[in-house]
Amino acid sequence: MSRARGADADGDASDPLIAVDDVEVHFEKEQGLFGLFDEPDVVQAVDGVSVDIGENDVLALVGESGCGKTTLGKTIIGLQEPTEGSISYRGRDIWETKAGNTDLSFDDIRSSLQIIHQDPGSSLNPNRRIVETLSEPIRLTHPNVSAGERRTRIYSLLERVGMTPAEDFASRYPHQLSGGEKQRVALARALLMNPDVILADEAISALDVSLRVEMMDLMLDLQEEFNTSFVFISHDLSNARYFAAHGDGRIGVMYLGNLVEVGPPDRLISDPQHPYTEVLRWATPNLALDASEAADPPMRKIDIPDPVNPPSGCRFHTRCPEARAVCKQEQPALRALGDDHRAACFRTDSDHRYWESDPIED
Amino acid sequence: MGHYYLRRTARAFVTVFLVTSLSFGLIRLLPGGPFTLLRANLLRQGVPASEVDARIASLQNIQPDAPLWRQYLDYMGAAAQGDFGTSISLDEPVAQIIAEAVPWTVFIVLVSTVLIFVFGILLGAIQAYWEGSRFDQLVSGASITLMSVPFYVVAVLALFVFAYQFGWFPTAGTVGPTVEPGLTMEFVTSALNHAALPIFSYTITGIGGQALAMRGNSIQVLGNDYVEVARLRGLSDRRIATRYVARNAILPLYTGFLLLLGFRLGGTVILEQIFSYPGLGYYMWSALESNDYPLMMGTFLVITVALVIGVYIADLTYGLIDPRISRGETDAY
Amino acid sequence: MTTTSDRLHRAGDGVSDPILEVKNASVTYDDGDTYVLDDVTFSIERNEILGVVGESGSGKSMLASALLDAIPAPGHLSGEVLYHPDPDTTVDVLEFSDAELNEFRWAEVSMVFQGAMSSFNPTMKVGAHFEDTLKAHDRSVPEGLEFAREILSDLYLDPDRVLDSYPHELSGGMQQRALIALSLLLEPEVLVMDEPTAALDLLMQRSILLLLEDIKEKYDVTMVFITHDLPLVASLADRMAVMYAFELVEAGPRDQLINDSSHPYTRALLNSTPNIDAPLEDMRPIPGKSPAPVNVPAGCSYADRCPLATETCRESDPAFEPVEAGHTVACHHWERAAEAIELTFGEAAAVGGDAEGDPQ
Amino acid sequence: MPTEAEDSEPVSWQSDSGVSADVTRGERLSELFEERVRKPAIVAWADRRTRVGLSILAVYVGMAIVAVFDLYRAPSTNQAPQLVGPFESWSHPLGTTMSGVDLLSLIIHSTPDILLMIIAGSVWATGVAVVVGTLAGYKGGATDRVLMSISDVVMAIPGLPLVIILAVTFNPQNPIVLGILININYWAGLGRSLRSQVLTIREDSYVEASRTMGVGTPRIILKDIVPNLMPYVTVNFVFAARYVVFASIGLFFLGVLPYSVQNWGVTLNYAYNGGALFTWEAAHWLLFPMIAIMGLSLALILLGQGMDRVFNPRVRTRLAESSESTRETDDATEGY
Amino acid sequence: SDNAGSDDGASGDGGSGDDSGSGNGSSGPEVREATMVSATNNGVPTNMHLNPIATQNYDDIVGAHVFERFVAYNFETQEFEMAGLEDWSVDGETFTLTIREDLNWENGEPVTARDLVTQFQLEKKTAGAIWDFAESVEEGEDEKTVVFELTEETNPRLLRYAIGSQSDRIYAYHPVYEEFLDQEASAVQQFEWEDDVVANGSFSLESKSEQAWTLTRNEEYYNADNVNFAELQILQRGDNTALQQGMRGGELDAMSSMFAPPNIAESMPDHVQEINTPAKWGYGIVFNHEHEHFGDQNVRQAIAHVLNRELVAQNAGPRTKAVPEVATAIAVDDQERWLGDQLDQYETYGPGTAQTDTAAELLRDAGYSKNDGVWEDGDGNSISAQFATPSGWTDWTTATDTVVDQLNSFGLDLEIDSKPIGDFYGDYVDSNFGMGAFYWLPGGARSSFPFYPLRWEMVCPDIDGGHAFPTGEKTLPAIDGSGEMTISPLEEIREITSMTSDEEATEIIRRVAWHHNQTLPFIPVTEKQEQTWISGQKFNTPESDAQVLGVKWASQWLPRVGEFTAAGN
Ligand SMILES: Nc1ncnc2c1ncn2[C@@H]1O[C@H](COP(=O)(O)OP(=O)(O)OP(=O)(O)O)[C@@H](O)[C@H]1O
Ligand SMILES: Nc1ncnc2c1ncn2[C@@H]1O[C@H](COP(=O)(O)OP(=O)(O)OP(=O)(O)O)[C@@H](O)[C@H]1O
Ligand SMILES: [Mg+2]
Ligand SMILES: [Mg+2]
Repeated sequence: MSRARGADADGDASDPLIAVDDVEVHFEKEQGLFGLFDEPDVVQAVDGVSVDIGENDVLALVGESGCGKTTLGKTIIGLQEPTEGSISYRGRDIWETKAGNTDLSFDDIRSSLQIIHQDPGSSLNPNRRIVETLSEPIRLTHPNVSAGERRTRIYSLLERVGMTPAEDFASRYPHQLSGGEKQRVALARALLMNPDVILADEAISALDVSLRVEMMDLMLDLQEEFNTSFVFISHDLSNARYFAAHGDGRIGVMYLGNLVEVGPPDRLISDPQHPYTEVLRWATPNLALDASEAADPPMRKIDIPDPVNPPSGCRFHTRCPEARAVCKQEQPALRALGDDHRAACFRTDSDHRYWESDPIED
Repeated sequence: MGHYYLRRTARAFVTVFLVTSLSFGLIRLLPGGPFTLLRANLLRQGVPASEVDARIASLQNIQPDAPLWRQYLDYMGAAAQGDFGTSISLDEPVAQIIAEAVPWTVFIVLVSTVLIFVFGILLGAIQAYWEGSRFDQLVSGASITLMSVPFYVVAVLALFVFAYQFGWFPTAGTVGPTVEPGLTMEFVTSALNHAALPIFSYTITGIGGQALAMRGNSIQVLGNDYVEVARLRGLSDRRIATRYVARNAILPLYTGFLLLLGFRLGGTVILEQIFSYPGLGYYMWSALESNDYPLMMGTFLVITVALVIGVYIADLTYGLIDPRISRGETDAY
Repeated sequence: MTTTSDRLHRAGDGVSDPILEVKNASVTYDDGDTYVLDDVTFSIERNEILGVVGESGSGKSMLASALLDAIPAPGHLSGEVLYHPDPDTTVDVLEFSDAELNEFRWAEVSMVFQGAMSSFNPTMKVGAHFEDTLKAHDRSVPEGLEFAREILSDLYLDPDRVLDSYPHELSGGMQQRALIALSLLLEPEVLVMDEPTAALDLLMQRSILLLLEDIKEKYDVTMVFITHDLPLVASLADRMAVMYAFELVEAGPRDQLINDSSHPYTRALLNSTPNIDAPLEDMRPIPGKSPAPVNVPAGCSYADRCPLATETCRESDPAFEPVEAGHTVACHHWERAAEAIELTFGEAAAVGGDAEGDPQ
Repeated sequence: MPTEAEDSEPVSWQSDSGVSADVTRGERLSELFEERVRKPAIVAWADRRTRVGLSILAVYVGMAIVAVFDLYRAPSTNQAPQLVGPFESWSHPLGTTMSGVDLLSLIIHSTPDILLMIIAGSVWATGVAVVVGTLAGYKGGATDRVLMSISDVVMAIPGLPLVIILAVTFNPQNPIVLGILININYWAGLGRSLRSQVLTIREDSYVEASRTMGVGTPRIILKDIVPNLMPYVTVNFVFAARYVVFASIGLFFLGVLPYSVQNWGVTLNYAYNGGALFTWEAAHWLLFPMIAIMGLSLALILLGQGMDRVFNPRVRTRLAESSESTRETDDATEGY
Repeated sequence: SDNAGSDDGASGDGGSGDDSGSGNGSSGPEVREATMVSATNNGVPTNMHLNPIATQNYDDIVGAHVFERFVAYNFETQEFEMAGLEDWSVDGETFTLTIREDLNWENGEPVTARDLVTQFQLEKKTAGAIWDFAESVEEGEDEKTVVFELTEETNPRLLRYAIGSQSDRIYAYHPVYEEFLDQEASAVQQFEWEDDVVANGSFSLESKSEQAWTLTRNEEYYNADNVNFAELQILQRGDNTALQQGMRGGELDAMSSMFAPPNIAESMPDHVQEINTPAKWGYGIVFNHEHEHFGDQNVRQAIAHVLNRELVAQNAGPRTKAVPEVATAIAVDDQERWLGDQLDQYETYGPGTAQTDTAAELLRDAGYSKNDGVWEDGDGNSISAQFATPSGWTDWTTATDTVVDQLNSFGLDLEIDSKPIGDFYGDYVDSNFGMGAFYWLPGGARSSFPFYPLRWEMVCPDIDGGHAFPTGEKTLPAIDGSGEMTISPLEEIREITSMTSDEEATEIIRRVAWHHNQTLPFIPVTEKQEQTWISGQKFNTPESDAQVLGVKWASQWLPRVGEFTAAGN
């Protein structure tokens, strides 16, 4: 499996499939009752994130609710315009292209980047039969295909995602499908666009535990078959691990808009470098009973701070058990730790003045 | 995006401004211009045609020959000061006529709307509580039937039966002829007595719709977890019914309340005519009959402003009533 | 079917001092045509944490509601729910009058619902919910609120802020904890929690789980924790029960149930659960679908999906059989289950130094 | 592991099952009929309210047809003796008015114009509302602000008085114009609530998915948004129609609206002034137009209550395919 | 309880039994505590006033009780009866009025020549009718005589009708009106006399509210002895139906003018008496004489032939609508008197038949032909128009329906256009119409003198001549059918003003009437009988054939002549 990253890139393929460069997404909030003359509240949903995605790559994003996973994911596939920084698709800036400033047509990019949503209930139009929903991408990508041909393709793909008899399923309405089946249809719809990247935003979280593995396996199979990359969002580290490991990709850990650690799943889980990754690891239930025997949480506070006024310095310092005075002032950058593993914590740098700093007392 | 309340206030003003401009425009569109009837009246009284124009000018202080923009500015300026000109047919300041008429209309509209609300909600809530019961079916049937009766039909019939046949209620007017205005028992009873039938006509035809809406809302709320939880917490049925179900079922109706208010304000044109009840609608109608355009536009404007104010107040208060609606979120009305 | 309970002897389920006992509880809809809880019998030990797992729609919420005799209309609950306020007293919850039931609920057994977001009246401040509850049970409001503050603080919440907020002003995790505080307000003996953390992200779930453990110690309460997330309860529960298709299929001490489960379904479930330490290759889904309430097949309801299923399974309903002390299972072939379905996370468990190890 | 991508089409389009997916034109048409006509009809008919409502409405449509094709004599003065009572004579079943007009013919020949008027009025109101609501809701930004400001203003103008002034100003005689006039500002409130619904639907994942696929805005609005508004729109279509009935007849009754042809409101006015209210021998003159009005409005209300189900695919499939064995997933079992 | 009648719908029940104690202020009959209740639909009383010379909002029904009239015309006897005047005489170029000796204002001051001179001088500014003939007015030799200098010797009929036709009132209390003498006309026309109204009629103004006028018996009135009840209340009612219901239900004791179709009239209780007097006014059809089709005399005649006017009358109220025998501008009762033996020479146009054949022939002669059931002119334009009718006048709408039905079934293409009164007048004034409903007689006592209606139909001041009737010289067939005659109708009719004898005038009237009969400026359809109502429930009323009922309006006239008195217990 080729990963269009770094050294093994050749000639014209030197550009990664998607390059996220120092991206920042800030949302302005509606003003409050007496806030007329104040600065508007700004939600810093994503802040200073850089990451590349190659061909046939997998990036699994994990993190707490509200930490900006969805926002980053949507930014990656060009659904959300970054307030700062740039996103390029094969070397062309997506938003410049959209504005018509590059040689590429935006339609090509558009169809190359697709999404599967978390909520199977709302991801399909309740008023359209499955076959109608699935006709749409074919109509868009292959306008000349006849109706009969369209159906053939749809049926075969439905069978491919495990929905047999295809004809029966195709003629149903979404409410006649189970959650897992809806998710399969959503996947089929994305695949019909023949995309380069699919954003799977918590695509399995709403499914029953016993169905999750099945769905992930299906996505992974199709990743190989269709040659697509996945940005896989999950708040569950074990799912992320499963998906990233099988897809030979990376896990990215997000905290309050920052990417705090990226790396191959096994490394990241067996040897987490960021204290927050450890927290996530702690929080992930484990059937190995001793490991799961409730230990004290490796953090000082339960609640996540408000993304409107994120803490200064390292954003995790308010909860970090290892935090020291310097963490309040300085924001650590992602540091390469070899082998694609990067983390944003002073503790990875044995020379940092962190080690001289005083621990924080609450 | 600015302050919600300020924005809302600005919107109310802009609305009034635009409607005023619209009314100015409409006057100019009136067939034959605004002076036709007056001219005809004077002629019928034998005033020589040569004198009629001068007479109109002296009667009404209107300069029909000024350029349009000038007329517009004058009109808007005067309207801003509450001066809607002089009624042609009644030869009195429109503002004065309206000032006397407004309280009555507001009284009828408010009281009937509140009654509709209260009774509709009660009925609907009981129906929802006993969903599917004989009572529920009966009231639903009655509601639908009542909804299909126009209020003016009820008004005509009520006037005939209760006022003329039985003589229980007066047949016209706002208070008895000999009653002095003031906060006396006599005045209040007389006013209520006179308003009873108009209010009745509005109320009886409005309750049905409200009850159905309330019923639907309540059934929906009853299905919510928090009601079940409240029951598990051992709260009394009464507490649950009022604080947990009714309140949450009523809130969405609040916006409907505004629409009701609007429809009802407009409907007074018909209602007050039937009951010879000299409120805004009555004067609007009589102005219409006599092409009295200052009075017509004056009443039109005031009805509009009354509605704008009602909606405005409701918008501002909705946030207080429903904690979920923080500023800016209201799509009230 | 009724025979099952007879064969289940008190000693078999390892409960010596039950606080609640459920006997032959069934819940039916459509005038008895649709079973959504099918003849369930089990007991809850005083002061334990019982974890109940099962996939979505398996009847977990029905079971929870049954404990409070609060099956949503038009459902009908039959059987017995026995409550033992102390080891020598027994009352049947289903025989309660309305007034008794009102007093029993929340004061003796309280419940945390699936989805805290919808358990609070959106137009009432959180504090008012506490006051309402206190008044409804004729408790002193100031004292009650004082107690509420204490619980809230124990749950890492700022009591003043929470009590003075409308539900929508709190984050999901905060609402959930406030709801737990509300459920503890009257110092109940038993706390039934139906997926109390399902809508939260893992970090919060885990944090709350930890808090619950402390709470249980501090307030001396018996807990029934219902979830579809097996690993989650595993870390908390003393004993666990597994539900499948409206029936209880296996119950036992937590360690036994995880490491030595005897029902094929439990084993498959364990294997299908993504687990952070398990080898990736061996995670596999359970094929097939669980039956809908209308057509529960005769015989073992898991037979259609079970690799061990035989004719017997399809024809007769398996009875509960004791595996070990306190560990019972409803399967005709439980003895073969262990070898037929290998537990895949075992390696890691072994690495973790589990003394009992894998039976194979 | 990577599959060699022989061409840009990595999907094998060959159906494994060999199911023939060919569809002929005829099949598509019959499918369309099935979807758009037969099933909605079945659903509509399954509801008692709709059934009754439709039946009553059918009577009115029947009357309109009779009038349009002149199957029953046209009303004219002195076509019969004056004030014949109802059910007294077979040639004038509902009796006659004081000028000897056959009441039945009056009522029948008033129907086409009234139906035209209410259709025009409600098509106008809902049509404008849908366009405004979806545009504002979907486009957002300046479009939204402009459209919503306009509808705020329009909504603040009380309907009847405005209608009266416009009617006096423009003196419309055409029933279509009149219908539109009466609902001249009805669209505003409806448009606003449609907008907020569109705002919610717009956030639904399937709309985002369509956008991600690059489906054009018009198509998204047409296929993804409008169909989901339909239940609400139909209900309001019917309410708008009812409003036209109430308002127009009230205004005709009062004599505010200019008229050139017969109308129940005008008949009501004549009857009222002709003393039908308090003389028994003329009571039928007042009664039958009233019944006509209330019947029509009852039909509309019943339809409004029953119609939203027609557009609900859940109900539609349940009722229309109750024989077919489809696996129905209940809400409760869908995830958690 | 209060004795305000309108409040509880039954008047005077509180005090009607109290027949002693009151009236102690002056001698005379015992005055009962009774209240006579009547009503108007002129407008809300608080908006109305009692200055009869004002342009607007004078409530004439109330004024009629408060101010004494000069004279009263009795339609039964066709004579004037003296009221506020004792005598009126014409002598060459002077016209002398003598005020009743005992006519006083309510404060006891006598009504003097000075008051009347003030009144007439103010009316000069507003072009009062008498000033068509008079040059100046002065006080006569004593304080009770008023003398007009005329511009020329004038037909005495015209003079009498000028002040007696519309029941004109004596109202100008000098101290109040004096100030307007040297002001513009508009000053007095805008004056709203609401406070301290000084009455000289049978009742004084007590108060008014939004709902009603309250009048009390004027003790200073010379005929006060005839009035034995203390109060008169005039309620305000919105529409005709309300009035009918009030009369029917016993709320009202009298209504001076109230239209009620036969079924309603019949449904009135027995004690309610309907009094009919000719209105000299009624439903007609007016044409725009500049219209391409209706300007054509043949078309108008054809229309007149087609109409079955008796059917119209029958639909609109058979008992109160009379159909003129001959279609010309002379009221029904007066035609025989003025046209005499020539009456049957005039064209009747078939009042009770639809003479479609004649009509068709007329149209063909004028170049029209019938195509697809519709008459078209040579250019293929059908005879089509909107038929204007005022939306509020209910008997008129019925008439219009009938007329339009008849004409359409003959083959015209008319559409009813019902409009609020204001627009209705407006369109006529602006000549913005083809044909429509309009009254064909000006109304009032004077209409019985054909000079008035004949002239009125040609100039039609009410619509500012908007019907554009050409009044120049015309050639017509002679009346007796032998040859032709030329006539300038307007000029000829004007000559009547200076003719002192009816004989001379009759000649002209017949010629002009013939002109109208042929050219049809209007088509007279029906003439209305006024309906006045009195109730004997609480009052003593005259026999239904009493001559006194011939004075309009009985409800106002009867109390002052003692024919409407509160009954005993
Ligand atoms: N359109 C928006 N306008 C304003 N704020 C937004 C918007 N979208 C997201 N946010 C805010 O940005 C932050 C990050 O949101 P995001 O949806 O990316 O989080 P997430 O990691 O996907 O969370 P979850 O796990 O709950 O889906 C949140 O605080 C959210 O409230
Ligand atoms: N009112 C009802 N009428 C009929 N069946 C019902 C009703 N409520 C629930 N059920 C059915 O009862 C069964 C058990 O429901 P229950 O809510 O106990 O499941 P659960 O295990 O809690 O699932 P989840 O994990 O989704 O909460 C389901 O199949 C559901 O469809
Ligand atoms: Mg998200
Ligand atoms: Mg549940």
